[in-house]
Amino acid sequence: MGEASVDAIDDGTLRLTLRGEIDFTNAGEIHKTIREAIADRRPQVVLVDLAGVTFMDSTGISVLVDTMRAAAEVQAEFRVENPIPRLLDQLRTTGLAKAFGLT
Amino acid sequence: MGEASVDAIDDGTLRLTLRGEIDFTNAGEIHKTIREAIADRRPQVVLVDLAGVTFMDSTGISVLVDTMRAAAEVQAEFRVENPIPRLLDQLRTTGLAKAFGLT
Amino acid sequence: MNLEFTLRCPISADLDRVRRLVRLHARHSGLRRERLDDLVLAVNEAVTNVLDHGGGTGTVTARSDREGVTVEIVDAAGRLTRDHLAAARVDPTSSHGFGLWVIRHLCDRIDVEQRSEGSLLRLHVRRPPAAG
Amino acid sequence: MNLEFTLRCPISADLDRVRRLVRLHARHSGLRRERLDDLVLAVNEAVTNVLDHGGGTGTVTARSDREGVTVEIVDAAGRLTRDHLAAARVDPTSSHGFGLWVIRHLCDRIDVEQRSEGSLLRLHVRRPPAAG
Ligand SMILES: Nc1ncnc2c1ncn2[C@@H]1O[C@H](COP(=O)(O)OP(=O)(O)O)[C@@H](O)[C@H]1O
Ligand SMILES: Nc1ncnc2c1ncn2[C@@H]1O[C@H](COP(=O)(O)OP(=O)(O)O)[C@@H](O)[C@H]1O
Repeated sequence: MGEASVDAIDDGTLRLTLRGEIDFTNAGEIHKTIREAIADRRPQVVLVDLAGVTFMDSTGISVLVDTMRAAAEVQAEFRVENPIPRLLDQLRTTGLAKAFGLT
Repeated sequence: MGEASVDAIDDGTLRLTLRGEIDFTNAGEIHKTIREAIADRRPQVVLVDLAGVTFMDSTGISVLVDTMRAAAEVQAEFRVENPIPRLLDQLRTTGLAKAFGLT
Repeated sequence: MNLEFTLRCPISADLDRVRRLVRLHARHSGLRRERLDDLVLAVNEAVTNVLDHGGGTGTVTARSDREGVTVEIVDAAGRLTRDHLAAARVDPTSSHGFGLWVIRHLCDRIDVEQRSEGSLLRLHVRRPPAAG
Repeated sequence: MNLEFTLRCPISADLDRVRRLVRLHARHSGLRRERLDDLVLAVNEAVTNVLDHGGGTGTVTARSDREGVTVEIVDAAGRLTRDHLAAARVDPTSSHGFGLWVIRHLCDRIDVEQRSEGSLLRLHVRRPPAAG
């Protein structure tokens, strides 16, 4: 269903691309992939691309919050990009859009 | 859902065109339309075109059997035409295809 | 596509709606083409009998399992019996009386039970083995 | 499109399947766009809680009526209470704990009952008035 892929870009940006439906059944795996990538690469910017995410529930959103925390731990900037309108609404409603660099 | 329209053709043929889904809820009305048309016009040939019929249950098939009977009462020839494959199967299974001029 | 789920609706004169719901359930349960049409027609005949010979009220419940789809038609009037089923035959010279025969012909297994809610007719159609 | 019908499936770890079935039912019951997504997400959160905090088994039952769609999520472990719902809040600084808040936010009416089968969470979403 859902998955995460990791691309490190030369200038110190770690790009995390999420895809599909993120829920309780796969959030743990995705969380682990992200945590490890941040610990390994110690980036200056963590960027999560949600363009390919068609569904995300509160478990998935918790992964984003934890990613923000992991980024802060290594003093990296954190940004979320390209949520579909439905997901942007969800992030706004939960008061997270701003902290994620979304307006 | 289902309906019947009646066309008399000059040469003594009564063409009955059925359409849609013919079941218990509309078979009575269709039956009445057909009976009246045959009584009024006293045709030499009664032809039922089923091309537009997407569903027909045993109530609908009973209407065809009764139409055959009504045709016989006025000494008219009786033929059924253009059933979709599914309906042709149904008419074969019930042993009616031959009596309806279908092979 | 092995979705085990149940769909239920009350019987009403809206036969078209019963057909649509049964089709919806059976398609999502993996029935296709002829087998899908077979089940929809069999249920249509059973519900027609509830409207025609029964109390006009009851329920239709469709269930899927590993083997296929089972639909139970409950007639609240409770007058349908095994004897009606056994007597079912097709007579091309008669203009009525083959609904039960059609049901017997189309389904892989049928059964009648008397319940407190009414007489229950259970129809079963097997799913073809999954391709691949 | 005023189809009164019921759909039921057992709870399992296959959340995706629950979402598909609820979407199927709700769409055929006349929910559209945001309201459809709202209901699917709310049910997803409730079933997630059964998997995460409950017994992992139970049932999901969707019903439609004139007003809209009602979905009942039964957790066989029976530990969900009204107090959990009342305590639900959203805390953006915490990385967990807003499933129940989301449910409360998305549904038009919610309710918790204790049944012999377990704790029952009932979610209701209204259908918009029919156009035309
Ligand atoms: N739900 C029912 N309740 C009572 N009797 C029934 C019911 N369904 C069928 N029957 C009986 O079985 C007979 C055969 O039914 P069927 O084969 O459907 O043909 P038809 O409806 O044209 O008579 C009916 O005439 C009726 O006596
Ligand atoms: N089905 C359930 N059975 C028992 N407790 C539950 C159930 N659902 C929710 N709860 C309780 O309500 C709390 C809040 O749940 P929720 O808002 O979904 O957030 P989270 O699941 O992230 O803790 C849970 O931590 C749990 O204590």
